[in-house]
Amino acid sequence: MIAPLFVLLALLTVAASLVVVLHRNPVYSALGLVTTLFLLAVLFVGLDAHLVAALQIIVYAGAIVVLFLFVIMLLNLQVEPRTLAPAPLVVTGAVLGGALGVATLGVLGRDPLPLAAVVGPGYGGTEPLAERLFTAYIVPFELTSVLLLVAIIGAVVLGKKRLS
Amino acid sequence: MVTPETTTLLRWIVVAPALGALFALVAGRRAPRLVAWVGPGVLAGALGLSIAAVLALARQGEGGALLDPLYPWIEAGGFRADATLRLDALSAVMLLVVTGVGFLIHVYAVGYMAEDPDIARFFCYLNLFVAAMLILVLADNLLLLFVGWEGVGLCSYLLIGFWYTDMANAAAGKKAFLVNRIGDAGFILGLFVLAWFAGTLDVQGIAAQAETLRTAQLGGWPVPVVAGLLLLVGATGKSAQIPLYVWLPDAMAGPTPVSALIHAATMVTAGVYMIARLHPLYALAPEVLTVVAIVGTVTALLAALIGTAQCDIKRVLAYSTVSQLGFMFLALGTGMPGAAIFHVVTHAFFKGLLFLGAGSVIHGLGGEQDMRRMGGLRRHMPITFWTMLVGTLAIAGVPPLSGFFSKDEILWGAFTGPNPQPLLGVLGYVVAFLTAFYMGRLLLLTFFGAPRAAHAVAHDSGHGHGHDQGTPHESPAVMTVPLILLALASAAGGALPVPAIVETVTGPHGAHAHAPFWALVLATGVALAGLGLAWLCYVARPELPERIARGLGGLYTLVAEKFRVDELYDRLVVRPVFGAAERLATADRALVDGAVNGAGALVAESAQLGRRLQTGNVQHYALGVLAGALALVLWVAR
Amino acid sequence: MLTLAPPAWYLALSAVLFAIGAMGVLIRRNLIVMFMAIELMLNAVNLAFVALARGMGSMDGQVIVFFVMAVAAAEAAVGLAIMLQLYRSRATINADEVTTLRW
Amino acid sequence: MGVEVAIAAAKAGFVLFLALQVMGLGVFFERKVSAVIQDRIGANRAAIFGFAGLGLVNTLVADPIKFLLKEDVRPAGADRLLYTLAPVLSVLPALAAFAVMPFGDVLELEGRTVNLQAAALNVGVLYILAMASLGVYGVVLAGWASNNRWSLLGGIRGSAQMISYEIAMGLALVGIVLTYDTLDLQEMARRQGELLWGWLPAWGVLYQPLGLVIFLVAGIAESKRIPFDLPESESELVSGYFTEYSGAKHLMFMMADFVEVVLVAALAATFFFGGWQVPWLGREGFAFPWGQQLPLPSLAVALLQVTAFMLKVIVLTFFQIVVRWTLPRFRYDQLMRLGWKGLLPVALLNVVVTATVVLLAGGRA
Repeated sequence: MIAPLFVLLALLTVAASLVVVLHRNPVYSALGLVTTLFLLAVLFVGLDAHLVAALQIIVYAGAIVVLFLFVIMLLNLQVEPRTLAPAPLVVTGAVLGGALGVATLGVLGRDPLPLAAVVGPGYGGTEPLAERLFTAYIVPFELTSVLLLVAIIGAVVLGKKRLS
Repeated sequence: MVTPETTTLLRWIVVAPALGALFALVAGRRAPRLVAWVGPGVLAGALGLSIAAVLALARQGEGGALLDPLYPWIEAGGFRADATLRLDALSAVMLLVVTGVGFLIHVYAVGYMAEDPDIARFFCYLNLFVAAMLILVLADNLLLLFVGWEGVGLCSYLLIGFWYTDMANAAAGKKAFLVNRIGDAGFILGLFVLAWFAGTLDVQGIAAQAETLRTAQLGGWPVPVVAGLLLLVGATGKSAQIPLYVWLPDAMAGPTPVSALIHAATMVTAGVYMIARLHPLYALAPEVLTVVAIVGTVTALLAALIGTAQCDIKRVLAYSTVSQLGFMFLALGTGMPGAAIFHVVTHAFFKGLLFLGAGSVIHGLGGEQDMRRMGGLRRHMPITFWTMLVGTLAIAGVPPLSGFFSKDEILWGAFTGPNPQPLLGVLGYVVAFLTAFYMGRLLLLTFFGAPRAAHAVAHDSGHGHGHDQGTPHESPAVMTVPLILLALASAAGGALPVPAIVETVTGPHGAHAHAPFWALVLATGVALAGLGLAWLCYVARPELPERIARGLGGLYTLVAEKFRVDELYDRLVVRPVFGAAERLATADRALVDGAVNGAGALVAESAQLGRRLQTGNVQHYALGVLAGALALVLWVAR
Repeated sequence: MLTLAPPAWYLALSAVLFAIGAMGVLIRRNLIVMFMAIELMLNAVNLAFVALARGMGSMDGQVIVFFVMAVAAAEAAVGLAIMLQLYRSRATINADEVTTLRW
Repeated sequence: MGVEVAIAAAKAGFVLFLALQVMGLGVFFERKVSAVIQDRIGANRAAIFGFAGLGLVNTLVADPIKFLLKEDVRPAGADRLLYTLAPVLSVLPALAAFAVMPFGDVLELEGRTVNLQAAALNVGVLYILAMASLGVYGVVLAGWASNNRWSLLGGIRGSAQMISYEIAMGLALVGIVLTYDTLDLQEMARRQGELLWGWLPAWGVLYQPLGLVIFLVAGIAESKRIPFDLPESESELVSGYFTEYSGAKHLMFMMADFVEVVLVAALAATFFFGGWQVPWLGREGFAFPWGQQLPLPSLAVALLQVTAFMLKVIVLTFFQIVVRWTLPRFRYDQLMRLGWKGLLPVALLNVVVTATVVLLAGGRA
């Protein structure tokens, strides 16, 4: 039993992601990306992942894609005269990409997936996620902070007007 | 045997000078004057701690020891070496000499180096040296001893080349380091042999394994012989014996306090100390002891001969040091470590004194070192003269000064010791005569006769002594007070019961029976004869040396040119090594480099094919990634 | 509650999105758009993680998503800075015009 | 079912009504307060029947009508779709944020217990932040779609500014979240009804004074008003990102502007001033610390709470307008420095100190 809502959301998501990939104007690509991310957040809510949904919007839509837009506007990119890569690459890429999708779908169809019909109260909230994050995943968590620090430094250095 | 007492006192004796070195390293550039206080200050601290430790040791009675276990150092299989400091009667004697004489020389150095801009660096090295020397002396096992051994070698290198802007000084430092390396190689091999057969490098442990070692064989040779000879190689390097003595005379390039402290009083006695400490091992191999005695005697004779024909005041003292070290080896070789250490102590007093006196003379003359341009300094530098006179009489062996007792102990021991060598004993008397002669020559040329120095003083040829004055002048109190104190020690040091103390540790007991009266008279006579000959040659009939030299002809030249040992080594060792290295280098370029370059070229050539895959377009790479991902999915789907 | 669909359908959507992202990386010239396609792929993976986490009743998948977001943020910051510099020095951000890094 | 839908719709409608009314009041304040500050009468021709106070009504009604009747000009070369979408994207997230705003405790009516909050969300604080972060799109897209370089510059400035201050705002909220141990706004408002030492309501401002300052500064910066109105500073960029807008679209930008002011006021009230709390008023009525009881029916309690909430929001809106007419505009570098080198470190410090205190005070570890 698949709710029609899911079908609608899925179709919208695919459409938005196609905008990302195919639109000639980078700004529209970015907007397509935001839409995709927003719809994914809605799907996350459907999967009881409230916190991740909120973070998805705050981090992805609110920061990362804004950065994309910011850079696109800073470089003043317009509609591109030549959007696509050379034809052979496009054909190979499309064929291989499509094949990947089909193959993955085929693999998915083979094995029954786990399905916990009922999850405990509070699932997807802040507390259980934080509990995993600060116990089992504490080392990756700390390493992530290092990664972010390095990224900040790298971005600051690269963002300077002149690289010497 | 008294059970060793555990303490934490000993580590601070080592730490104090190390902290001084650290301070000089960190703060020296900014506060050089403070360093001049801290440098000797930490030595005073170490001396005080040493006295406290020795008093604690004395309370234990005969055969006692203090142990300071720092931490377990190496534990590999059955082998174990701990960083443990140990104080027993033998190391106590050395400890007091190192800290006591070291302290006086540090004080002296404050005056001597006062105007050197690099005084902080100097005290850093000097303190570091003392720390390393204390590790060497206090080490409980040979491996830790080796740490100190290498440490003092490093500091010696640094200090010989202290005025490194002069290429000759730097070369002298390098020579000292390289020659010592040869000895160290022997030492390490000796350690390997001992570790293999005794299973321990602990000094007490080795003594306890004596029975096992006695029967052990290595390549058909008894292990004690092999180990003893290898360790002897190390000792000849550090203590400047044939064939590795050549570095010591050159080491006089360093500042005079360095010569006094390192190259006369302490470091060069490390070899003597080491052999004395391992006397239980050497006692197992009398043949090695004989070798030790022969090496010592020949060195003593050779160095004394060279010493008679040198003109540089410090060089004479350097050869004298080599010669006296030969005496100590003779004592070791005749099975009398007590006598050897006794001579180490008295030698530290009078040779330290003589070097500091020579430094005072050099200082007073604005850097002049050539005795031919000295003379008549008696009136200008009375304190230096009188103290050096004491030192000269002491080294010559005139009773009742200290040298007389220690030298007598050795000479008589050569005939009556546990491993008697009468022939070498006779040679020893010859050396004693020569010693008296060249020391007398040094004293007379420097302080008597007409001043030949006036013209030499005006221009300063020295090492940054900026204050050249018209006339020679006495040194400041900071330099003369250590001289006086050392002179007192040189005069009275003979009364110390060092042999008896040392033999409680090393054995054999009772080997230091005093010589009969006629032997004492003979020794005194030899010393006085030497001095008298010097008086005859350099005061009464100054033209005599010229005639003798001319009469001897080539022989004299040979002696003056130090038997051309350096040239011999150059011909026998250095050049063949260089030649072989040249040939090997050619082979290296052709074969090894050729193989490496060939492999590289091969890879580069074959890479020409593969590099077409690298287009620089990131999308082509992404295509590869995608293809790989697809392959993976298909493999899973299989 | 899982009111919308079983996890398998989410996974299918995830696979489709991933394939679209992968195609986007290959068929576009513009590096920034390629970058966005990469973000799309990351998000497709995130969806799979969340769906599987829900299916297994475990929070671990969501924790991974958290890390993916952090990495994506770092990647975006550095990557966009690189593109700014690239545009400053080359006046282009087309993938086929930036091919000096070879041989 | 029908009743519940009706209740939900009523709550949503009420929240929107509340937001828009206070917004209108804000427009009036903007006119009158600025006049008072600048020592003039202000809007004196808008009197109705000679009574200047009725200018309020006049303004509320006349302004929208004026905007709606104006010609809607679209500049040549503008992006048709995005030019239209931008004002909507600007006002929508701000209004959507009100969905989780609690405006009262519970209303017991004919056996039903109605939670006075349009949407009860257990991650309400994050929802607020998410909506705030979406607000930036309106600015960026308006700037880009106008095909005007001043607009573009305004859009770029706006995006950088909003991202920068969002961080400080989020961190300020972390402090308050740590204090009350919840992300649910209704729960947070309830916690603030507890009494310290038996008489002092435990409002957020008592625990987090620094957080309040940071939140207000960052909030004003988020709503792009003076002294942080760099994206639309008329002396440099004409009108910044909405230079090209006119008519109804311009009205939407104006609305977004004031709705954001009200939103910041409502959030500040909820986080730091007890939300709908009236001191010593519980569900059963007043319980004064000196022991007196004054029972009230649920409806009266709810009305009192809603009124208190509105009063707090109005006061805080008023405060923001006073700030807007008092301070001069920052330079752009000063703005960035304040955000990154001023607010951010202080906010981080606030978080660390708060976390330490909460831990030491035996909060849940």
